[in-house]
Amino acid sequence: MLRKNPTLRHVLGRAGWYFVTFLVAVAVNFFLPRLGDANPIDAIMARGGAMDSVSAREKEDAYLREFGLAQTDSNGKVVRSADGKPVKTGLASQFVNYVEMSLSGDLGTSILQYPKPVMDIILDAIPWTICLQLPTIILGWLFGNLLGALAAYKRGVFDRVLYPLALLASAIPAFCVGILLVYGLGIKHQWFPAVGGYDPSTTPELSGAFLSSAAYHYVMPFLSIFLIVVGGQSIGMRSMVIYELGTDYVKYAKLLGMKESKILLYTFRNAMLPQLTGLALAIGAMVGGALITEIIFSYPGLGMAILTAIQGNDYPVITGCTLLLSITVLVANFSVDVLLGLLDPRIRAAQAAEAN
Amino acid sequence: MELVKGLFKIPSFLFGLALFLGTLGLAFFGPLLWHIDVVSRVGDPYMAPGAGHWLGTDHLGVDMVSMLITGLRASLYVGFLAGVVATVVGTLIGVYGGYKGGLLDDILTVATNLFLVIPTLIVLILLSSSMEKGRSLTLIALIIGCTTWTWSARAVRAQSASLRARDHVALARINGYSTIEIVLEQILPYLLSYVFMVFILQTATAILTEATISMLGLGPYDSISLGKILNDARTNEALIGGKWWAFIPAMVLVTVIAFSLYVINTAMEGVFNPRLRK
Amino acid sequence: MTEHLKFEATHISRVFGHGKKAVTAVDDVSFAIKDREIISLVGQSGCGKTVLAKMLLRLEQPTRGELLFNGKPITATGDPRNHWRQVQAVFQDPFSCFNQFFTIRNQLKASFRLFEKKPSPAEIEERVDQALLAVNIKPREIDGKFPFELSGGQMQRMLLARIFILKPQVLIADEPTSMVDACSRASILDYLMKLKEELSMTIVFVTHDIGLAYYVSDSIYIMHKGKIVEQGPPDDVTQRPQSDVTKRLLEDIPDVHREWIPREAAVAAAR
Amino acid sequence: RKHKTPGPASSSGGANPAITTAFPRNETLYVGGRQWGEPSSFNPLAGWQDWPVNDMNLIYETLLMYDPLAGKLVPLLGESYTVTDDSVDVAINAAAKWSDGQPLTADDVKYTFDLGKQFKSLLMSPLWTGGYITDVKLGEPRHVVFVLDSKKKNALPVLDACVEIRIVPKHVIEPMLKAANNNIDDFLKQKFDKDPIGSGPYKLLAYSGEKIVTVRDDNYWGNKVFFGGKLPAPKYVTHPIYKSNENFSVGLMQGNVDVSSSFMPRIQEKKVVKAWYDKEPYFVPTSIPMLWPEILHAPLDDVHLRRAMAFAINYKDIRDLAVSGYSDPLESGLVLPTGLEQKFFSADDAKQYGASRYDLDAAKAELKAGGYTAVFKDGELVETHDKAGKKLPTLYIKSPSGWTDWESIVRIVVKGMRAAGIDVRERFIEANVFWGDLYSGNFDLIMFTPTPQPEPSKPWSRFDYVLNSSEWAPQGEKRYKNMGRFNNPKAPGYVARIDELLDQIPRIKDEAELIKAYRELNVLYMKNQPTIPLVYRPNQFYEFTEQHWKGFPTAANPYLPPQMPGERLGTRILWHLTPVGGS
Amino acid sequence: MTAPALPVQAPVPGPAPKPAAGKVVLEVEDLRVHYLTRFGAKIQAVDGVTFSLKQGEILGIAGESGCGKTTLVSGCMGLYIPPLYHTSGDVRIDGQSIVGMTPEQNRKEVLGRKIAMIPQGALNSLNPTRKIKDMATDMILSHDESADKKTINDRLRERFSRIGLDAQKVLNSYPVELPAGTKQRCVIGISTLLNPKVVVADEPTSALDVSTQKSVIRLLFELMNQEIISSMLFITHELPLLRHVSSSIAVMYAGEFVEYGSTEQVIFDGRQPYSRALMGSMLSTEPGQKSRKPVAIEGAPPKLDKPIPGCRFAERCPVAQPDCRSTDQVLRVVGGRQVRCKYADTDLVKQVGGTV
Ligand SMILES: Nc1ncnc2c1ncn2[C@@H]1O[C@H](COP(=O)(O)OP(=O)(O)OP(=O)(O)O)[C@@H](O)[C@H]1O
Ligand SMILES: Nc1ncnc2c1ncn2[C@@H]1O[C@H](COP(=O)(O)OP(=O)(O)OP(=O)(O)O)[C@@H](O)[C@H]1O
Ligand SMILES: [Mg+2]
Ligand SMILES: [Mg+2]
Repeated sequence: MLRKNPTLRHVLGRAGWYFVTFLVAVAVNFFLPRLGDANPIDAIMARGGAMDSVSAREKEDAYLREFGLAQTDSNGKVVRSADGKPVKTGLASQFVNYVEMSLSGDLGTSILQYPKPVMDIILDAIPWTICLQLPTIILGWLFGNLLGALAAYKRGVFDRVLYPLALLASAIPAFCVGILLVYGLGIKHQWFPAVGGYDPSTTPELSGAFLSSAAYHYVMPFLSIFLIVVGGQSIGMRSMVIYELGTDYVKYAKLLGMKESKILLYTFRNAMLPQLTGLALAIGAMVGGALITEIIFSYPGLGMAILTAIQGNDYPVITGCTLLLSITVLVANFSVDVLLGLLDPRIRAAQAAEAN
Repeated sequence: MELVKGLFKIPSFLFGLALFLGTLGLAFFGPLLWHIDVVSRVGDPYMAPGAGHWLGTDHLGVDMVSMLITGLRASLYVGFLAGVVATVVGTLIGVYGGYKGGLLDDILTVATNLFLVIPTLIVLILLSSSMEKGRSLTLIALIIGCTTWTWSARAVRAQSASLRARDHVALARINGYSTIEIVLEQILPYLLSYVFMVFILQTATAILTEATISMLGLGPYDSISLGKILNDARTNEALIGGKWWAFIPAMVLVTVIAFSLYVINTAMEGVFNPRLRK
Repeated sequence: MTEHLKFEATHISRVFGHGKKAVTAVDDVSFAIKDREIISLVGQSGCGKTVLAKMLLRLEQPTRGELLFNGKPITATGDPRNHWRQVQAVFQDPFSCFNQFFTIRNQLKASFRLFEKKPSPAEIEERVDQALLAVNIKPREIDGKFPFELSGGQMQRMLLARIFILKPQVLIADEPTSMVDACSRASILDYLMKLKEELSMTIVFVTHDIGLAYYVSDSIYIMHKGKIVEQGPPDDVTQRPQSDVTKRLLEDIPDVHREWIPREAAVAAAR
Repeated sequence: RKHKTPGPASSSGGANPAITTAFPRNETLYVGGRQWGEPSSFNPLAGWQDWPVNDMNLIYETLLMYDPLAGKLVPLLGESYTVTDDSVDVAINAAAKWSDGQPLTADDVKYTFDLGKQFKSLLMSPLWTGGYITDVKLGEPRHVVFVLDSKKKNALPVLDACVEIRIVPKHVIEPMLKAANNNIDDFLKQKFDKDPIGSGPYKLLAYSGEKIVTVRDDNYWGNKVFFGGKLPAPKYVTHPIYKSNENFSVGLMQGNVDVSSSFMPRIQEKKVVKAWYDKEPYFVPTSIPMLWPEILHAPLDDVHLRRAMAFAINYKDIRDLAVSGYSDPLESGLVLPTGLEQKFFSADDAKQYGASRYDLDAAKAELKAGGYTAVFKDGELVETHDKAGKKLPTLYIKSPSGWTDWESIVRIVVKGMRAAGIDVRERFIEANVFWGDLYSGNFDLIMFTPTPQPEPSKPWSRFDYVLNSSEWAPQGEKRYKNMGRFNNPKAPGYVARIDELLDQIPRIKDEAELIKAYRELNVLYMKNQPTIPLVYRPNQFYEFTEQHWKGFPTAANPYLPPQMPGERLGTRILWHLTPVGGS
Repeated sequence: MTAPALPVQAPVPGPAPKPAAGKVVLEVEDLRVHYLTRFGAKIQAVDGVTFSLKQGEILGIAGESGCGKTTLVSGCMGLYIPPLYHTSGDVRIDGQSIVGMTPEQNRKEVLGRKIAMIPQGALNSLNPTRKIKDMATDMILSHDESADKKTINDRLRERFSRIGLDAQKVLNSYPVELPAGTKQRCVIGISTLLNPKVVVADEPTSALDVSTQKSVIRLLFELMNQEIISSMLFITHELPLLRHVSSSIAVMYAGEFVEYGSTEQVIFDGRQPYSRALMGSMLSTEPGQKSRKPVAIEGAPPKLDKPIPGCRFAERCPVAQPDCRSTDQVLRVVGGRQVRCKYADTDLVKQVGGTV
């Protein structure tokens, strides 16, 4: 069956590569935050308040053992070097342990929010991030493509006004748009709430009060992401459409006397296909963007969870979140890969040739 | 050559260039025209713009114009350094990978995907927070450069692969050129304008990225950059207090640099990329 | 006998890919090319001409069989430049044969890299001039010129000038005329003849136009699906074709003197 | 070898009790500035309690409360107390009961404090491990007796504990601990987030990453005892969780937060936001952020250098710029020149021995006295040489990154010191790294505020925190007091008098003598300059708006101290508030 | 340089002569067309061309690369796609002028219906992401909105079978899936769907090998035989091909016709040095021809961005006279065909090239 179906073969081949990438990503995600020699236990210890050094050490030992961060002797006591520092567990064995646990669906326990499981942290945060980012990115992508295509097709005023605006939009750092919105609409005019995901007088549930307050709080974060996505996407789409408009097949179609609308459809469709990759990338950059939006609007979500975790060297949370991210990005890219293969016969042909 | 001459006939290019040279000029010659002092307190915190201090003061009573010029220099420095690193590394690897194919190419592909998978911003935060010795401007630039080179590499690789099959490459081979010579003499020149555009984009991206991570409070410790100014303004509630001079000018500067670079890039793309010629 | 043979191929094949996907581009081919001979490789698109030519050029390796040059096997190891000093090529697309970023002259001078003993700069200039004159181009005319400032025909002549500089024993010409228009084609053929006569060169001429092959060659090899189906002197092959492939090739080229498309199929045209 | 991190710990399953109540604005008080991250545990024994537990008297209560304005202890669970040379005896209010209706007894109190004896890491354990008490006994009915260590005879830490330690229900905790095999670490994983049993006026209602909601317990025992049956005004006290200071500021300004203890620069510009005073310093300064040099190594072992540093700092700039003027002018020494401590302060001593004033000449003189020379180029400091002519390493001042007021302070400090010729630089580090570095002495200089809480033991406990030389731990090991490791008893130059005074002061009854002892200790401190105080700060910023609730205490109406409603004595504010308007 | 004397041979007649229907379908009158480069330079690629095409006639246009053949036929379509612009002159189809038409009118009434293009490089002329069937359907629907799916399908199937393709398979394929020859046939099929009067074939075979070329030409003939198309403009620089295909030939040089007459006249008895030189470069596999040397024309065609005084070919003409460079040449009738050479009727021209 594989031989007969180059597309399927290609998909499987790609899946293989993505899997390799995933494995490397898991390793990188695991090792990167552990590069520094900060001791994450210090963060928990600091919150425990003052104690004498003997009990401090006992306490520390308990945590070190629990998180598997230090080597222990046969009695289960933490091994310490001459200067009193605990001897760290080899990263390799930590990694093996981590992989085993992850495979069983256990992402460990947060250090900073001890004893909250990492899974709970992620599950609490992710709906907000997804609800804010995904529709915004997709809408922005659609709208941006539409604008870009229009600018390319109409040229003239459209192009001369819209295009520089789009360029400008993509040149403004993401957080600036957010800040300006907060400042202008949130504080100066108070048209929209400046912070939070919903009014504190409501509780997340399926009630009119909550939903309308959530929608009201949604507007500014939405705008801050939307504008930038639209800017970026429309620029890309414009070049693509201009390119398509200059191709031989468009010229031929014109000489055949085909209707403008048909020709436009041709170019839009063909220009849209490569833009799908842009969509995957934007979805991949989702969490990075979330970080900023969430800080500026004090919006709940994963970005903030990651930032807090990073600042607090909360290894399990960092690794858990990045694992999740990696999966999202890979799945997004992989889907686009497959989708493009299905939608674009050129790519399908190339895949078939590659399979040879 | 005709193309380059043509470039200078394109209004948008000239506009972008003028804008960019303007900011560059401000960074270089600003200190000649304005007494730069980012240490001394010259007045009250958040003094509104006025005669002595055209853009007022920051939360520590330091002259904003001095801060902005210093920050602009830092941002440009980060941008260029990161742009150069990302472009040079990315281009060499991209060109070589595209020309040679094979294992190197596969590794490059995985590396590229890897950087897609681990969002740059996160790598940046992770790396910079695990740097014990503190985050200097140079370190941040290097990190940005090192995490974004794959982007250049990917872009260049595709171009390079398409050149591989060209006859002049085959001709160079039977002229006895070595692989390196082929890459440098037969492939790279074709990509130069492209690489230059990549460099411009990388620089703009680096400037934006630096501003972003500084904004998150993860910027350099010991230097003033535009992002740092913005972060200071935010954390010291310039925003809430309506002290527009503490953040609007810095925002404008960041945006103007990035915007001018984008404009230059698109104008160049229109000229050098035959696909987009009208 | 071998000293009279430039190339000698015994049952060489070139296969791309593996297993079921394998494409046999050159399929069990044997031939012997004599010194100072012009042979033509003729066949339809995709029949394996270029792959065979590349094997002679040492840019591809046969998967099976043995290929001798001057009695010695061409192998993948060792300094290929020795081979390229003796076997050189001109390619199909003159526009893509030159690097757009260097002057033609400098690119011609680059050929001297292959020389074991590099001549002095003055001598290099001198020899470039001579080579240009040999293809009837006034040296001063192309001074400081870049490839895109010349026409396709001129550029193809530059490639031939390069051969005049290198003076190899063998020239592989892979469809050197298919991208240029009819007028330029004539001059290129002229210079190929001249190369053969002045430098007593062996030439392998690749084309899909048997008419061209007829003009230039001492011997024609007809290729089909990776195999050599017929070979012989031009007059034999064109006047008394043996294989169906050859007959078709002959029939298919339009010739002013021969009926081409049967009358009944043709539309009458007004005069 | 495998390490298994525990899975979900809470046996109570889902984290969010589903409630479909909306919270009417006129029944809800929004407090802020006490919770920054996702709440993780409401366990009253844990060291990382979240908002309604930590420092709060909303759910769990302390024995006593401290009124920092009057310097008096105020009853809560403890009806009264007596301090003798040997003991502290606290009588428990007979009406006190748990929210499940069980009476709160002396047994609960003893149980609570005994936990600290058994488990060395709990908040009450320093009483035991510090050797201040030897036993907690049940005395007369409803009385608990803390037996003081016979040598130290120091009741101050016990009184502090009475206002710090929240009493837990024995009948709830004991079986749970048993179930956890008496393993405190396993026990501490219990979140106590479902109808926890406490004695306080509010109950935990719901929480999420965005807010924590408590609801009034109408059966609270104290309503009758302290307020004649009156209920606290807000039905709900809610803490929205924002991600940064300025979000709380916006919340305050826009009326989404009623009272907050987050840092808000330039409060005078925010018209609706009020503080304790209506002019500078706005807040009541009770703590002293300071720079801690690491004393063990050259060059910071040299008092000349430390004093030069102190002289080189522009304290006025710090006050004006970094802390928005929320501070009285800094005086030398560890005694606050205002409020209750004023009586121990001597302006003459400060003038004579102190170095906490901006005086570049004095700084240079000290440097000269220490044999240091500074190398300047183009007006910029290049490096500093010691008396042997060797280049000193650059000294770094560590401070948590993102703590903006501290960042500003450090910047001003660095600026001044470099101008004086001392080669220092700022180094902002991640907060978690900060704690580790602080306690294990891994720094050149570090920013830190010792014991900021208002407590009956002040200023003794501040001196003790800064100068304590017992429980000596070498650099690299954690030490929770005197992190700069000053006055090592085993090292040359040990000033035994400091430790003597620290030991004696808690026992001194006579005020004149006490003043004398404090002055002597303070002079010793100033002479040795083991730390460098920078500015006075309020323990907490008490900011409120009266857009939705009114009746907050202020300097003009100081019926309660400036503390957050729900926190310590500030809890009582809740009974005095009235909603604005009627809706 | 003189051409070697050639053995005179009786010319083999071309396709069977059929009485011309006589009715003129396409008239081009003094057409001038130019390009505007991005940097503002004006390139007069077609400079005053006049000819007419009768029903049943195939006019071959020959000339070196860059002499303006493609530009001329593009100009004949009446649709000017930038950077191509109409300078002056007229194009009439069935007596109706099309250059002044609005693009929409031109599209509706002329393009594809009356005149259709078979473009140079058919490889890129088909929309890569659309099946052949869909593109052909679009073509029909563009001109006849009322057509229903089924009729269109039947028509396509019928027409594609008629041009010798496996209609079922080809129609359902994407362009990339088809070999070059088939694609060229598809283009021909689509272009002629509406039975246009004039077909403009721009080097339809130069990218194909000889065998495929022959089958494509055969197809075009069949279309004419079946009266699907009635007349054709056929561009190539392969003279032997023109000898078999066209009934008359125009030789173009530097944007002008230099000789315009019947195939026999131009090929065997050229009167203009350039067209003679062109013929001199032809090859033949006829016995004995091997010893004959094809003759090349030295030099390159002139650039067209500036007006060229005098005879445009004088620069390269082996028999150029001093006055050739100064006097502008006009087309005049010499020996029954139009020639643009002052010495057309002298023996001077006979020294050039030569007939085969
Ligand atoms: N690198 C390669 N990988 C896989 N297949 C190849 C490769 N090179 C050539 N082929 C295959 O080998 C066969 C012969 O190709 P070759 O290029 O020799 O044909 P050709 O006769 O030169 O055709 P043309 O006239 O079109 O140049 C073709 O089917 C081609 O697809
Ligand atoms: N898009 C364009 N912009 C500017 N000049 C052009 C453009 N296309 C063609 N030209 C110029 O117009 C002239 C005629 O070109 P045209 O394509 O009509 O020649 P042609 O006879 O069809 O050549 P070929 O045999 O190579 O197809 C040439 O000099 C060419 O350089
Ligand atoms: Mg080939
Ligand atoms: Mg053409």
